[in-house]
Amino acid sequence: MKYSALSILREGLRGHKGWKPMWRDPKPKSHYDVIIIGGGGHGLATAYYLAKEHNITNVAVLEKGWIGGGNVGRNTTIIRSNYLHPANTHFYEKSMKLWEGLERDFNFNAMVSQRGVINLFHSDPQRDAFARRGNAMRLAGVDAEILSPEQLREHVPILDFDNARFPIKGGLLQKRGGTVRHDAVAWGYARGADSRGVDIIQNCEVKDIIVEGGKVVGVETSKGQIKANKIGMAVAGHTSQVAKMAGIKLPIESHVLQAFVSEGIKPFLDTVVTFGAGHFYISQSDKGGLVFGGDLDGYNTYAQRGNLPMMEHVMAGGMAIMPAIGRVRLLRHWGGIMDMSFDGSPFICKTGIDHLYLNGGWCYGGFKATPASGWCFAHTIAKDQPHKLNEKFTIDRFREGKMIDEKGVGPNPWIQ
Amino acid sequence: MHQINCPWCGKRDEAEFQYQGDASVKRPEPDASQDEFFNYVYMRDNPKGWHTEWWHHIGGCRQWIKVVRNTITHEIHATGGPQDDLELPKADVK
Amino acid sequence: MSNEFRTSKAGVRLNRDKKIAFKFDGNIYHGFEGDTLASALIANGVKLMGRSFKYHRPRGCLTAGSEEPNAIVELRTGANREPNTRATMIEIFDGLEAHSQNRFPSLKFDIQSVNQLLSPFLTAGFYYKTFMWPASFWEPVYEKFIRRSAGLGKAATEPDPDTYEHAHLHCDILIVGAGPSGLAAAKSAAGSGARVVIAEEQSDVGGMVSSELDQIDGVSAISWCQKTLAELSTHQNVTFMPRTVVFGYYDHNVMAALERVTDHLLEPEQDQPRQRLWTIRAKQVILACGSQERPLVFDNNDLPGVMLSSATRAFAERYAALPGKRIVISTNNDDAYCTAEVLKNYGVEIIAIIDARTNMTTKMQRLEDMGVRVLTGAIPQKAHGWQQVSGLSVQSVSGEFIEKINCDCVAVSGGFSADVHLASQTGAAPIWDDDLQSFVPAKPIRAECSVGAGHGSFGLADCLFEGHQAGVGVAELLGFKAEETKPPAADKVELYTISSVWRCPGAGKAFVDFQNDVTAKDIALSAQEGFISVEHTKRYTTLGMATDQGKTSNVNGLALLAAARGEAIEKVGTTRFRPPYSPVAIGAFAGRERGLEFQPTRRTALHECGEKLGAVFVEAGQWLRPQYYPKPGEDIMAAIYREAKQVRDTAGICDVSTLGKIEIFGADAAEFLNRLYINGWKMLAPGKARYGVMLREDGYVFDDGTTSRLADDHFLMTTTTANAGRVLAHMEHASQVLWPELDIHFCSATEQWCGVAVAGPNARKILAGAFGDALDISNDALPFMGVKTFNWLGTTARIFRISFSGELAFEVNVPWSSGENMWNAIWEVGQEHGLIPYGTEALSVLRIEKGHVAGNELDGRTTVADMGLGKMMSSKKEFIGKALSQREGMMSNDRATLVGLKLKDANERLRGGAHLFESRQGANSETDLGWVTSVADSPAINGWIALAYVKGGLDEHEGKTLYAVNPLYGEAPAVEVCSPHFFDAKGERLHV
Amino acid sequence: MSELTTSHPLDHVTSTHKISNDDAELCISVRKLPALIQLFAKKEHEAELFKKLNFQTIAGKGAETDRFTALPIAPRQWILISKDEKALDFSRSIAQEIGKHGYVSEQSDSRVCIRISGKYARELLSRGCRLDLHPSVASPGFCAQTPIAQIGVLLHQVDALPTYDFYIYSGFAHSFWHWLDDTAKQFGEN
Ligand SMILES: Cc1cc2nc3c(=O)[nH]c(=O)nc-3n(C[C@H](O)[C@H](O)[C@H](O)COP(=O)(O)OP(=O)(O)OC[C@H]3O[C@@H](n4cnc5c(N)ncnc54)[C@H](O)[C@@H]3O)c2cc1C
Ligand SMILES: NC(=O)c1ccc[n+]([C@@H]2O[C@H](COP(=O)([O-])OP(=O)(O)OC[C@H]3O[C@@H](n4cnc5c(N)ncnc54)[C@H](O)[C@@H]3O)[C@@H](O)[C@H]2O)c1
Ligand SMILES: Cc1cc2nc3c(=O)[nH]c(=O)nc-3n(C[C@H](O)[C@H](O)[C@H](O)COP(=O)(O)O)c2cc1C
Ligand SMILES: [Zn+2]
Repeated sequence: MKYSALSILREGLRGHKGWKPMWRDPKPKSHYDVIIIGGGGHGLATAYYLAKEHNITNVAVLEKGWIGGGNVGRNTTIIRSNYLHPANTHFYEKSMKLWEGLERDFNFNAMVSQRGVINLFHSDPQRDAFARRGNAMRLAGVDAEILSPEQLREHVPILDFDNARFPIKGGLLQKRGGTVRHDAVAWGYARGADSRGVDIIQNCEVKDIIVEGGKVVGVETSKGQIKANKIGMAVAGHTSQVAKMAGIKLPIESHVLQAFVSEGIKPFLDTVVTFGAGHFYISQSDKGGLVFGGDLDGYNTYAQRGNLPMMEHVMAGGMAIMPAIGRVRLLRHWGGIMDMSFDGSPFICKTGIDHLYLNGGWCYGGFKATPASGWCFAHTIAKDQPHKLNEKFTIDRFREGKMIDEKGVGPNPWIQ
Repeated sequence: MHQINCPWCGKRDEAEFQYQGDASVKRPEPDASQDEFFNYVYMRDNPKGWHTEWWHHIGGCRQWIKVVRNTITHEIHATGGPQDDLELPKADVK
Repeated sequence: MSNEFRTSKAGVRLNRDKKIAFKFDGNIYHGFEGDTLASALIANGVKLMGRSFKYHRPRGCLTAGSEEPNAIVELRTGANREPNTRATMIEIFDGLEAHSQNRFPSLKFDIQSVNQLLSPFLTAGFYYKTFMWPASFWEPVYEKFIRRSAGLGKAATEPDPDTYEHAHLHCDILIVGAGPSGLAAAKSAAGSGARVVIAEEQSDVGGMVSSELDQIDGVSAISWCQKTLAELSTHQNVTFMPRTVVFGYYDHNVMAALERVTDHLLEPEQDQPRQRLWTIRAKQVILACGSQERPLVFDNNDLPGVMLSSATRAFAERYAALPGKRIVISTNNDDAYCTAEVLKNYGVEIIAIIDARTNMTTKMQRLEDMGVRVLTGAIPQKAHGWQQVSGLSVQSVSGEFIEKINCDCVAVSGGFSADVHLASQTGAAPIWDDDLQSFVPAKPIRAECSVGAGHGSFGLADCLFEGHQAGVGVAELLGFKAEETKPPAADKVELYTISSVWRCPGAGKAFVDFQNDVTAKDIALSAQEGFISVEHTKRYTTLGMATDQGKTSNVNGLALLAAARGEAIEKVGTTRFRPPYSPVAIGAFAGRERGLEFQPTRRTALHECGEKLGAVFVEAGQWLRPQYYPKPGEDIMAAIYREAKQVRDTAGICDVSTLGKIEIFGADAAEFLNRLYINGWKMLAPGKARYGVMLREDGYVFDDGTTSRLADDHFLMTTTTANAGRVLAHMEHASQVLWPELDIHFCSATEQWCGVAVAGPNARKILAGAFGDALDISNDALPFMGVKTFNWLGTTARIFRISFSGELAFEVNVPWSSGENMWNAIWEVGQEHGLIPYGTEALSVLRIEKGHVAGNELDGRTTVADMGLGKMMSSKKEFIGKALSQREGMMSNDRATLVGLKLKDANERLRGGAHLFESRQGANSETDLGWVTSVADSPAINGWIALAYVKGGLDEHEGKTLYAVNPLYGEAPAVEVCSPHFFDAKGERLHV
Repeated sequence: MSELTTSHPLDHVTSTHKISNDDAELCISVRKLPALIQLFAKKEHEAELFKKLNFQTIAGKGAETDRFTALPIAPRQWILISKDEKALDFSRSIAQEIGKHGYVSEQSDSRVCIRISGKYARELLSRGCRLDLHPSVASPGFCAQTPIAQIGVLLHQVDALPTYDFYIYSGFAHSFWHWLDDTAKQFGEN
């Protein structure tokens, strides 16, 4: 059912009796052309682009719980393409372009809000490092600006310029960066995929991957065996677990990242601010909650909850740059399981097992990647070879010494 | 918040420690192949369940502590010094 | 309107001797000490206290506690303004000012309440289906509109002026809640000697007990509670924490609690924090959190004056505030009869009790005998009134209209939900109890247990018994022996029966989640649209996502979802419980770590010396270092230029105390260094220093510095300021984990020593003068890279002939306490020799002129070869990082390597972060050759120079012109590629 | 300059910080240390070293001799605070006495010592110290390293009043003092 001003008017007047489910609740077939494991943003986007771009519609998305219940439904919703390494810059810029046309593409309003993303810096060397990044962006055709302290003051008056332990010396701004309503991304892709014939199967946990003669042929699930010609894994925090089912070991660790939301307040902050030196970033949701976060708790875990030390640290970071938030109350905090790769960059690649494909290693940056990740992964699966945009996101890059390390902290996933 | 029993200092808050990753991998002999070093530095089981790992007690005695901890429940089964061989609990909880 | 609704009876929390004046929306009211804002307003006859989020519907109090969804206000003003503060939790004080929120221009006349007219279209999820056309409207029009309607209250925009602090607590038993259950537990555990803490969110004990009706051990229940508290306070091992909410259950039985230390005062008492965040490590936890009453879901159930039955009673008993004078009570369980009895005692007219149950219970009978009209099998149909309730239409359970009753208050009870919040935060999903019509805690998976109403035991007798047993049991579990005491006894045992009606039939707006305006219809619609998981329903409708987190609404919502799905409630389950139990101010989490105290500051021994000379300080990690020493009227660039120049002309002194220093001992110390550094250490003679580079295990450069051999088995390592801690940890790993067999011992010596660098042609003269006969530092006695230990005025001092600046230079270390003394000694002599102090900026200029790498060049992605130091790497020995440094991608020829750059046109500007290209045209990611890392306005070279990494390095580009393209600044100056050793490449100045 | 004038990281603060008029309630003071060293025992030489220096410790408990206070900080590592021997003499003579059994790092200036004592000391410390200092857990002699206000301290309980000595790296002394001063105000005027 198409959403339009008219359909809303019509339904409003007849008590909304006519709205149909956004996606069906089908029983799994015994065989599909493609199975995508994981009904998060990436899995659903992959199914959507398989159908839309490659006309492959005999597709199932298998989700162990409810779609969107993983990281896509619990992230801090920031989108940006302000990366340093060209491999990342081009990929994330593709994503940004897709975001920009998304709502009309899938007829669902995900509230893409290009309110700008600012990274603060506090010293000359930091400014130079950000300038290097900003210039890399500009040279890749991406927008970036450097803000002086005066410009920043005008842009974000709520910052504390005068009493900060690490005085603010300016910021790198990407105006086209911003936020997107996270749940809507999952729902929009699901609805779009479903309407093109994709089966979205919830409460269907993949328990094993069946490989015969070096080629993947199907999966065992909580709803029985399902065969497929090709299988893509897009399970984020559970990447190691699912890959292990096919005997694959990866340079990935699972870690928890916490997120926080305050009580709703009237408009307070109309951009995204990242305070890297204090491990804090913040934006305001359309409901009015301040949505913020910081670093990983820093220990391997599959529990979607974190602990007090990081909470205190994150909020101290917030108070350090925005002391006006002191009396705003924390409403809720939660965690999500990050598939931390050993260089902070993702995998979208073939696996060494024929027709089994890997999408993972997203760390805490995979939400913004959702459209491009789905788009590239669909391409990789459909063509059995990567697109130029994702050709560097291989597993072998580590063996070859071609890491794509944005932070430069080396093989320590808990600080990547 | 994890309470980690440092063999030297006793039970301490997680906040006193710096996590240092998987302790089940062993550094290869110096003359080992690049591949062995590659596995040591990059390849991880990343288990769901019991995990042997390093916690460096930087806020206390500065010893590297080995900890057997569950990555689902965060329960700690055992802690020991760097040279201790800690066993995983028999029945792996799921 | 003064206290018209105040009864002269009761009010256990009031101090009637102390009258308090306060302001709400600019009007002045009076209340008593002990009142909450809500109770005081109610006593003044004020019912309208807020507006809802989406439809801006008028709202009054629904509850009397922290679960309040409606009566939330902006408390205080200016920098102290606290949005979304629950009127039911604010203890009034003289001078209190509060404002209603989410309304314009006033609470009574709110323009946005027209949203209600649009409500047929503003259903759950309408955002997602709309605002898409035309595309060009999204950002400038729709998005702006959506974002403007965000939120309820306005936050302050100035820094929070109050103080917060953290505190730590350890106990054997933490009891959460000081209602009868918690107090009974505390009482029985107290005698055992266990360390007991009892935390209560409210200002006082008692929870839900009624002072009017319940009796415990022969006295009124509330006096028993007060008496018990008094008794407990005589025990050294018991701590009672009022106004303290335990809000989070974290791993390993660590609980977080917030104490509202001075929120009930106009201003914090001197030097008291506003709030204190407690981290409580409890061996065992007893959860005695009580229960929450649920509203009934019927049309217009959100009108001010419709209030939970237990809340009407609480307002009356605790605060002597009467929510109405003519009340209708609507219930489906027995508890509301207690309300009826209490209110009746205070002279409230109980017009009728309408009860969904069809069978007469003894309680009903009792009330009927007292002359109250009881209608069984009846439920509300619709509340009437404008901005406050004036009547209630009643229908039969099957939906036939019965009658309309006029009233000024409707007390509703849809039954009780055990407060399973904290128990469920542990991850143990609560279980549906069909008899109770409530979720109850699952079997504990932590060292905790639930008692009383929070455990699903709704009778007072059971609460007391369970509390008592838990106190004894838990103490014994911990090895304490509790005294033998009888459990406190209630005067009567009561059964709880309930018959739920989840949606009282009606076609209008029946609210489930009041604050977020989620109606019964929204829930049905979301199920219809395929959002059948309860978590989907929550996210699509926003049920339970407001500031009250659905405390009063979730169970009703689940039940409606279950009905829509045609399934039992237990199949639907709850959404996930997350901390905090009640919202907590962000400032409290930060504690004292804010402003300049965000992180500790490290100062060197020479901090005051720098200050005296007018240094401008800069952060270097946690350290503060002099950045430059401006002369009057001099700007930063000029100061740096002057300092750098004068060092090369005469001499300069620089505080280098922040460099990491690690003292290493042991027979295997040299072997250890051999394994840490890429170069060899075994042949280094005592009395000599050497530059070393360390790699990470992945083969990239980790840190560099000079290390000196002081004796065969004694070294002093220096690290960069930034990496001192990481290098120490790295060495601890190597010695404790990798090679425990080596005989090595080391510790940080950073703060033991104060260090200065004295550099420049006059350096030797100055130091010779300063240290006099104590020291021979002639080139023969102390050649380049030589080290000497000497005695200076009775202390040990060390001098190192090393140089970062490329000048004749020495670093001198003396113990911290002699630092100022040393500085002064050198300064005094230096005056005749043109000595100036220089800061980190000039230091940087000097090292760039010499091509020495520093932080900007070592960004964690650099190989030794990239830095041009490939030859240093020993092939004869093994060291950390060697194996992986040989990977293909790290050895390849197209890596960017270190070069120098000279700006060609002095009128242009060269900046760090520019990228390098062969041509100004066609600059893009593909043609990118590298980037500029550090720049300097060099006095020695007389122009701008830079270090940079360029693909192909010097081999390909030396002497060529490149362009430093900097789109951020709109610049692209031409630069000439040269050796990074700009100045004195042969190092002649070092060896004089 | 022929005369040694020394400075101390906390020179700028008053040497005693009385929170109340009654020392028994809360008293904070800076203790100037005669000498402090870090002592290492070689593996398997611990017993010899104990014998040579005539002391013995177990983890978490300091030892007192006539000559020094010994605080164990890690396996085979101690901080020794001399009672009156001065810096150089103390480290030299201890090094000589232990011979080949261990090593000595002279650290007299690396740390400052702040003494906190009185009835409110525990409560004051609870505002930053994560450890349980209740008398049933920590008695005189108790020693531990732990961060307070993000600053690593070595803590030693001196007596049951209680009195505690805190050893803090000199660079942090200023910040630590600042935190202490701020936090202590709630316990009364100074
Ligand atoms: C707190 C937090 C903040 C973040 N902030 C941002 C941000 O601001 N910007 C940004 O770009 N990124 C952010 N991220 C990262 C981003 O959310 C993730 O990288 C991204 O969502 C991951 O891709 P996904 O959506 O496909 O993952 P998910 O939504 O996690 O999808 C994976 C799905 O696989 C399912 N699954 C797992 N195992 C199986 C199995 N065996 N069988 C079937 N199904 C299975 C899971 O149930 C899950 O639904 C954040 C993440 C978190 C947790
Ligand atoms: N008859 C009925 O229908 C019915 C139903 C439910 C309860 N009750 C009555 O309620 C009472 C139950 O006694 P109880 O002691 O179990 O509960 P209670 O509700 O009397 O007391 C619970 C206390 O815990 C506090 N609390 C809750 N969560 C907290 C937290 N996180 N941190 C700090 N404090 C917190 C509350 O403020 C409250 O004071 C009995 O009198 C019982 O008869 C009656
Ligand atoms: C951007 C964003 C905004 C949120 N806003 C709210 C909110 O206003 N109220 C709320 O209760 N939860 C809010 N949440 C948190 C969710 O309720 C939920 O905790 C989160 O999605 C994780 O799911 P879980 O807690 O069920 O594991 C928000 C989450 C995100 C990602
Ligand atoms: Zn320890």
